Amino acid sequence: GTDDEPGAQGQGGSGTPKPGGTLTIAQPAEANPAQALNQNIANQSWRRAVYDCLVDYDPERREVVEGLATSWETSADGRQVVLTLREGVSWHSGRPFGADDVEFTIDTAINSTPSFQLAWVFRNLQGIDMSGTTVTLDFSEPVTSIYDALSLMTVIDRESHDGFVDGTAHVGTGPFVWGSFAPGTGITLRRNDNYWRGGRPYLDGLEIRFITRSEALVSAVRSDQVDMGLNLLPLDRRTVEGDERFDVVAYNTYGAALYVGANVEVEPLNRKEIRQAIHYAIDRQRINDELYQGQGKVSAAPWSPTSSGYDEKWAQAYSRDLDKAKSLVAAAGPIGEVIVVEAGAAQSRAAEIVAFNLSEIGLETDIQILEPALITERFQSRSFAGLYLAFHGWNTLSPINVVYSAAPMRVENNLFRFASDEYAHLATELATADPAGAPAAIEALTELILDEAFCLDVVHTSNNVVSQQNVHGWSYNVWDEMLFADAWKS
Amino acid sequence: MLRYALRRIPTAVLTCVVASIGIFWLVQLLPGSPVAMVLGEQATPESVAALEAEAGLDRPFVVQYFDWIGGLLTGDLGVSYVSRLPIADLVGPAVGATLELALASLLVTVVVGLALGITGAVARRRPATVAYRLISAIGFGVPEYVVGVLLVFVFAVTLRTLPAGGRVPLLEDPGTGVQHLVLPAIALSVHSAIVVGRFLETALNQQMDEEYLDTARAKGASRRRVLWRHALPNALPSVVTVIGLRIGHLLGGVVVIETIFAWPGLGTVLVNAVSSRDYLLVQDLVLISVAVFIVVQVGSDLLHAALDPRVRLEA
Amino acid sequence: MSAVIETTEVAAHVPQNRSRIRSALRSPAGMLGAGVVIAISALGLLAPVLAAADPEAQQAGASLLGPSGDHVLGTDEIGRDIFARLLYGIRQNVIVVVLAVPLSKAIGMIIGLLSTMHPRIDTAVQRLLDVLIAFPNLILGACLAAFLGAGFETVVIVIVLIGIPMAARLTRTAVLTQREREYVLGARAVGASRLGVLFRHVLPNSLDALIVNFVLSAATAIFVEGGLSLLGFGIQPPNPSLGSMVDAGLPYMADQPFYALAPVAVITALVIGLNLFADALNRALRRG
Amino acid sequence: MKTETLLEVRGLRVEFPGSAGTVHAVRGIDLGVRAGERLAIVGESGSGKTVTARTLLRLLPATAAMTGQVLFKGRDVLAMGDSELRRYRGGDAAMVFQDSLAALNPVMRIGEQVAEAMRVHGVSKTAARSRAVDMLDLVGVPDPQRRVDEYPHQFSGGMRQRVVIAMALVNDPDVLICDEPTTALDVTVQAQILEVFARLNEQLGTAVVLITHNLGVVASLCERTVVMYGGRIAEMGDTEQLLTEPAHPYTAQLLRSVPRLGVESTRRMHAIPGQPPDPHHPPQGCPFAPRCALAEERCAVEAPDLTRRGHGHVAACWVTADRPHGWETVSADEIAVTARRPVSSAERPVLVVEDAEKTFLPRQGLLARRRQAGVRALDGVSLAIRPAETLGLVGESGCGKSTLGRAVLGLQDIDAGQVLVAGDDLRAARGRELRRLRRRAQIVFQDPYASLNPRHTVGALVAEPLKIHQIVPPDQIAARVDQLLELVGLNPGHAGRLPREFSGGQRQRIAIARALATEPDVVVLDEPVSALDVSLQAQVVNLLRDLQDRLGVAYLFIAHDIALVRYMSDRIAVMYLGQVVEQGDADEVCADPLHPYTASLLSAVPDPEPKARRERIILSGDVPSPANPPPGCRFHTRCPIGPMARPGREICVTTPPPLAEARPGRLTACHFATDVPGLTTSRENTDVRRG
Ligand SMILES: Nc1ncnc2c1ncn2[C@@H]1O[C@H](COP(=O)(O)OP(=O)(O)OP(=O)(O)O)[C@@H](O)[C@H]1O
Ligand SMILES: Nc1ncnc2c1ncn2[C@@H]1O[C@H](COP(=O)(O)OP(=O)(O)OP(=O)(O)O)[C@@H](O)[C@H]1O
Ligand SMILES: [Mg+2]
Ligand SMILES: [Mg+2]
Repeated sequence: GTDDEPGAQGQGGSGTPKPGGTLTIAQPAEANPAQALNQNIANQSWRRAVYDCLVDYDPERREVVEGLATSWETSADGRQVVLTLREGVSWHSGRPFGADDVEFTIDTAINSTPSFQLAWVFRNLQGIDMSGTTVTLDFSEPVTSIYDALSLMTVIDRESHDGFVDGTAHVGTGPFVWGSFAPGTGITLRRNDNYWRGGRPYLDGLEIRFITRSEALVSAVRSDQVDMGLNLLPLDRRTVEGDERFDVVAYNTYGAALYVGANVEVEPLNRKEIRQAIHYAIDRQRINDELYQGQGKVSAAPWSPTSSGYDEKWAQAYSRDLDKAKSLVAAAGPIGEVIVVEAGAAQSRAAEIVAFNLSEIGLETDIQILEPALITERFQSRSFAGLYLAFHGWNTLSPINVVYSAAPMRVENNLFRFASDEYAHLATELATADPAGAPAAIEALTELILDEAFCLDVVHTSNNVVSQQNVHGWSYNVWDEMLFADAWKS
Repeated sequence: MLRYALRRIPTAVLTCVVASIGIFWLVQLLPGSPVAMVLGEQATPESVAALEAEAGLDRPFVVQYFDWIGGLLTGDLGVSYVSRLPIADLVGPAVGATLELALASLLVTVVVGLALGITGAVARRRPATVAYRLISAIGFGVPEYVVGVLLVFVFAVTLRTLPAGGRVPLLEDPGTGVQHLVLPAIALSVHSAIVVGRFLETALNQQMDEEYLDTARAKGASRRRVLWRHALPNALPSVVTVIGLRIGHLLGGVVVIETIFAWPGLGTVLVNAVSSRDYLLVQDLVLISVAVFIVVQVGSDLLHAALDPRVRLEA
Repeated sequence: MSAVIETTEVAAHVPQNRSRIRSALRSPAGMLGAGVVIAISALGLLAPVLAAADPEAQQAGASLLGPSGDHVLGTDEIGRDIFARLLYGIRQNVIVVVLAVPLSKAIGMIIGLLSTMHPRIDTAVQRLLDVLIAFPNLILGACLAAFLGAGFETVVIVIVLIGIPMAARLTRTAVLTQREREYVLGARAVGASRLGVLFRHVLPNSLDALIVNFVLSAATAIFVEGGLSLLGFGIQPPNPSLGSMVDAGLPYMADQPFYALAPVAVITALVIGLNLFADALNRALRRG
Repeated sequence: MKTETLLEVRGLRVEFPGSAGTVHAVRGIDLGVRAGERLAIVGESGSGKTVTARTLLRLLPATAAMTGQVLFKGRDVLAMGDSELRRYRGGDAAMVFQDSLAALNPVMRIGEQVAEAMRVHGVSKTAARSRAVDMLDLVGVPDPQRRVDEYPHQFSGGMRQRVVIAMALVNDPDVLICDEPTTALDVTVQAQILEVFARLNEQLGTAVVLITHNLGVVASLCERTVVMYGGRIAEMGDTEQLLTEPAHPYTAQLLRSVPRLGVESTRRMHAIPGQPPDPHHPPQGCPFAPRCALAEERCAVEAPDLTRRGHGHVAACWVTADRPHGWETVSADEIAVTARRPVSSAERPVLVVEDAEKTFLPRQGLLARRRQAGVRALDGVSLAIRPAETLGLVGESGCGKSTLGRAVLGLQDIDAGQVLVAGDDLRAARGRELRRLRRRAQIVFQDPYASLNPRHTVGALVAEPLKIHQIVPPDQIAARVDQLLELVGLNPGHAGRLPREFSGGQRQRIAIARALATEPDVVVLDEPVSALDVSLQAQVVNLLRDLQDRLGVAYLFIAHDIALVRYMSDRIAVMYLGQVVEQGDADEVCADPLHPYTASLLSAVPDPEPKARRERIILSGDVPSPANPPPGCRFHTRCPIGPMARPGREICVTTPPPLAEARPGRLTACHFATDVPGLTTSRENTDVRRG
């Protein structure tokens, strides 16, 4: 591999890679092979082991790098994107990879239910031209940020599409071949001997186990049953951090954002002052310190350091100011209602801190821990009873993707029923802005989001991975998905 | 004996049927659709309806019920609403894991329980009695999950002598398999073993006051013979019933212990199914556990009858 | 009159111990058991008085502190006083027990009584109870959590349901055996009505077994609450309960062992106490 | 002459320490058992018989503290090591327990249990089994080859007791200790078992120590008798001498209180006042002193030792030692009060039962295909009781006596027939009417421990019927309760106490007071004294008769003991398998039975008159199962004059005999009633005085 390939600066120290061996990985979530179209935490460990994307995005250098496409080009008017495909790539089934596979993938992204997360990018797609290894996408309007979508969208095999949809067959072009999936137990993947990157992968296979209880997961690592443990809780991370037998990696993507949304149609959250007061009252630093062991970054704005929207000053917005919060409450006029704070079980402690913070400025709260089913229902009907705490993973995206796709805060039909002409207008501005105008557009948009305070972030946390010291060369991408092509065990 | 079995089994089948109707009816009572969860955030009334139709949920209650039961009887557990995998595939691998754990704990329960019970009944005013009382009083009060957590803390985290969780199938690698099995099996059976022990002790002590033991002694039978040939065979039938009930309890306990020890068994599948509201899967799993419980009860009743001629012959 | 009566016998006046509970309390084990249970329950009920700290109050920067003068058992991960939460947790469990167990026993008793009305009803009721018994406790809990959602109500319903079959069976057996007892026949012979016999004679004498079962059910209730909490189907935050504290405290075993161990100790003590008391009661009742 | 002393007990004391104080069960006894002899130990409940017997095999619970010696052929049983003790037990000395059901291991085959007795003494399996079969045959278990493979619950009580005896004798022990081996059995079966003892004692020469409280059994079986009282030996000697010339006041009084067929039924029964001593606090003097009419000052101070009263006859009494003759009259005077015998009138009956039928159906399973046969507890029973009359009801266990008693009160539904209380149909009555009728008939049950609600005070128990029937205004209830308690001889001051604070006899009085509270016309007495010792039994029986005199109440008196029934009753009805087989004047029926069953019952009663050894009619076999009664005459399977004994009497097998008047006032259900008197002529020594 060359230097510009992702994962070149892999984790776990350096040395001369040694082929062979199976890497055993424990993850707390049960994988969900039927939901492989989109990135999600359950499939983080294996999706990119089986599938490749057209391009990748290097978070360090903030630039697009090669994937199945070796070059990419956007026309001057922004309405045409030309991709040159890598040659000599074949599917795990042995069929050669070609331009029609790209067409099929994009079709699927647009049309499937549930749809591809960033499908909006293709809303103006007019046609796909294929000639040899070149694919040309024609749009009716200029596109920006298509590379977010291209680096997230795995290229899928049309022949095995039915299996892809129900999760029974996964045929990709990636370094590992789908082996077996045992619900409740794990996944096994074996080496793709015909991987297009010669000599890769080093490993003979991956074995992924689901260990849902975090204590059990940590002790599986500590008792050497597994080589790696994924998605450690911050606390569990601390218990292995001090142990020199292990390497601990905290992703620098800070790809999981805890947010607080407020249904703007509910009293008293329909008053902007109250929403602002709430965010001034929330002790973000404390939440970070106590719940995430200080490993996250506090931020009210929804941009993580890897996002093009990131700016330090926004991260500092709404730093805790009880006086200001109180005066805002006072200015908002009398409040009769108790504010309902809703959250899923995993966010219950955060909800408790938020509720406590609100009590400090004289707001009464009622915590409701929502069942998954109820959350789904709330999502569907966009009917949160008041505040809602949850995680989103949109913060590493380009801002434009957030305002068009992220359910909590997209311009249309967001979860918290916030809508304004100005918001829509600023979003369009950003969508059509040229690279030079983009920063200003982002700034305006961010200011509005912060001011309206209908959905702001609290902490951006990073994914923690622990591994035995003999694990080297693995890496992760901007979407927090793991890359094992260069991984090896010593 | 056969007549006894013939009388006992229809009742058991009836119980299973009533339980299945109950479970099925509960799901029907639910507000909303069981498939809504699957579609998640992007559900629309149309997509829900489509998926319901696909899953056959739009048919009349009775048809659905018989379809479900008919499927179960032919070994077709249906397809999970959530993962869209055949439930048999989800449940299949877990059955072995749970069976392994359950049998191991049953073994511990029976062996330790009988040993404790006999010690308790035989030991008098010796350190053994004191130790026995202490173990039984404390062990009786400690829930299995507490035992589980403490075992992990001591053996896996602090001493690092045994793995904290996960499973290596016993048949694949007996050595490692046993290491993985020890802690969960112990955690799961401590309480049951003590219950069985206490019960046996009481039953034995009751027998000890019975006159037929005096008869045996009057014949010149040794103390050992009195215990093993007379008291124990009489105490055992009722203990068999208790062990049967403990197996039922064990089915419940398995759920927590599997969660704590990351044991990929039915309990784990059940907990996941509940969290993801995979109703059909929950329905199947609960009915399976109920059926297993009932089969165990019938088994223990039959064994009881086999051990006790009064029941066997009077039926 | 007295001429025809030869007897002058006067029985030794046995001390009156009408209350079997009192006589159970006389045994050391019973006393210890009841003492532990009462002391712990009192701690819970007096939580508002005893807890120096507000169980909900969070102290910034005081996450996972060890025991100290300020915090007897230290603090939890968001700076709340564990001791205060423990007391309120006990209170929560006491509430669960006090709500669920009597309800469960009352329903069980009514069902048991119904069963004794007619053999047909009996058969039907027994089969239904068989079904209920066939659900292992935690599986019943999980099943109901799937259908009703996790939380306080579910915990209470599960405990109520779990307790019904035993209470019903005990009531049924007791009533059936008591009904055949000669003193009941005697009461009928002197003309007492069906209900009169039931309430004046049968029920009071049937209660014995039920009392023991009541105490044991309280232990089971605590047991089950913990199990459901560990599976995530228990009482939901922010309310502390013993089980949810164990669940929450488990990850912090290394840093703040009291977080999980204190509720574990209380659960254990309560269950042992209840069992000891039940044992003593049982013995006292058998002595009669 | 058998003189070799096999077992010798020296200075034996047994105590049971307990939380409520130490029980002094046996307080220093000396006795010897000679080879081959039949020795009886008698005494009332709690006198220490069982404890003594068990000590002979060292079979007491570990808590027992034993002092003294039990020498078997010179070896001290109490000091034996484990293996020696095991060889002794079952090998040299064996034991038969009272309750044969409890004494057999319910889950072990009969044959194995008998064989085990030999196996533990080293006999091989096959040898043990074949000897077990022989032994079962010897004790009279029919078809032993087949029955060795059955379980105890498949045997009847009498057969089980034979098994226990076989098991005890299988190693040919020198001494057999039997603790009330016949108490739980019907008289007819008791007679069979006693016969077995006598036969085996003669055939095998085994010494038998027989513990009993039945003096009749003693008289019919044993050569020597030990009388125990309060943990001590009161008197010991040759049975005949002891029973005819008792040297201890207790023995004398005991003998008098036993109901006998020959006793004048117009006299009050003799009752020993008071109750046995409290084993927690045994008196320091003579234990019988508090109840003894002869007691002097020194009796309460110092316990008398056994002193010689004749050849091999000893007794422990200060008074009779000083006054060997003439002391009996003192007590005899005391009991000379005669009671008026109520005269039966031709009045309208207060209670009529006509053709009562009751079948108990077994509980039907959910899917039972065919109906199983029910137990025919009552099969066309008719009888009538006139005011102030006592009708006695006797019959073997399970023949339907209690069922009838309960049916009379409406406590037991019957399937067919009529019950008329004071002329009104009880079965048709509902509501108020039923309550009114209920008031007219009351019941006293057998078990004084089970028949009173343990949670209610005596006052509340007696007041309950008063309240229900509003017999007296509420403000007078307390006064009426006091009156009733006084009526039955209880201290009204004890109304606030609970039943458990009273002795069995006292409780039975409470039950009687309660039954009388409604001022009934008829009281059903369902074995009211069976659970009581003879001495207390007499007290209650006297009370019942006094109350009848005073109140004019009629009784339906149910009992096993035909002698007692005769004493209590004006008329007797004899039941067999749900049917009345004979009915008539009490004395006439006993003197001159007209049904072979009655005759057998009467002849089976062991009489404590040593000279009354008479030819017995020993019925073979057990009562057939009431679920499957024999066809024709139900008694034909056991009848001494039926087809089993006299071939050709096929009518008994095919046709049920009707209950018909054989003589004026005498009903019998027998095809050959005329043959019956011939059966009983051999009872030459039984002197039945007619009233
Ligand atoms: N195991 C024991 N523990 C305490 N007390 C006992 C025990 N066995 C017997 N006793 C007491 O010893 C005394 C004598 O009892 P024992 O059984 O010998 O009387 P018994 O003459 O056989 O009476 P019965 O005719 O009722 O059988 C009684 O007061 C009894 O309560
Ligand atoms: N409630 C019942 N259910 C079934 N069978 C019964 C019931 N009560 C009595 N029997 C049966 O009916 C028959 C007659 O019983 P009952 O009690 O009237 O006899 P008994 O003459 O009073 O006997 P005992 O002398 O033993 O008291 C017996 O075979 C008995 O087993
Ligand atoms: Mg006795
Ligand atoms: Mg009877």
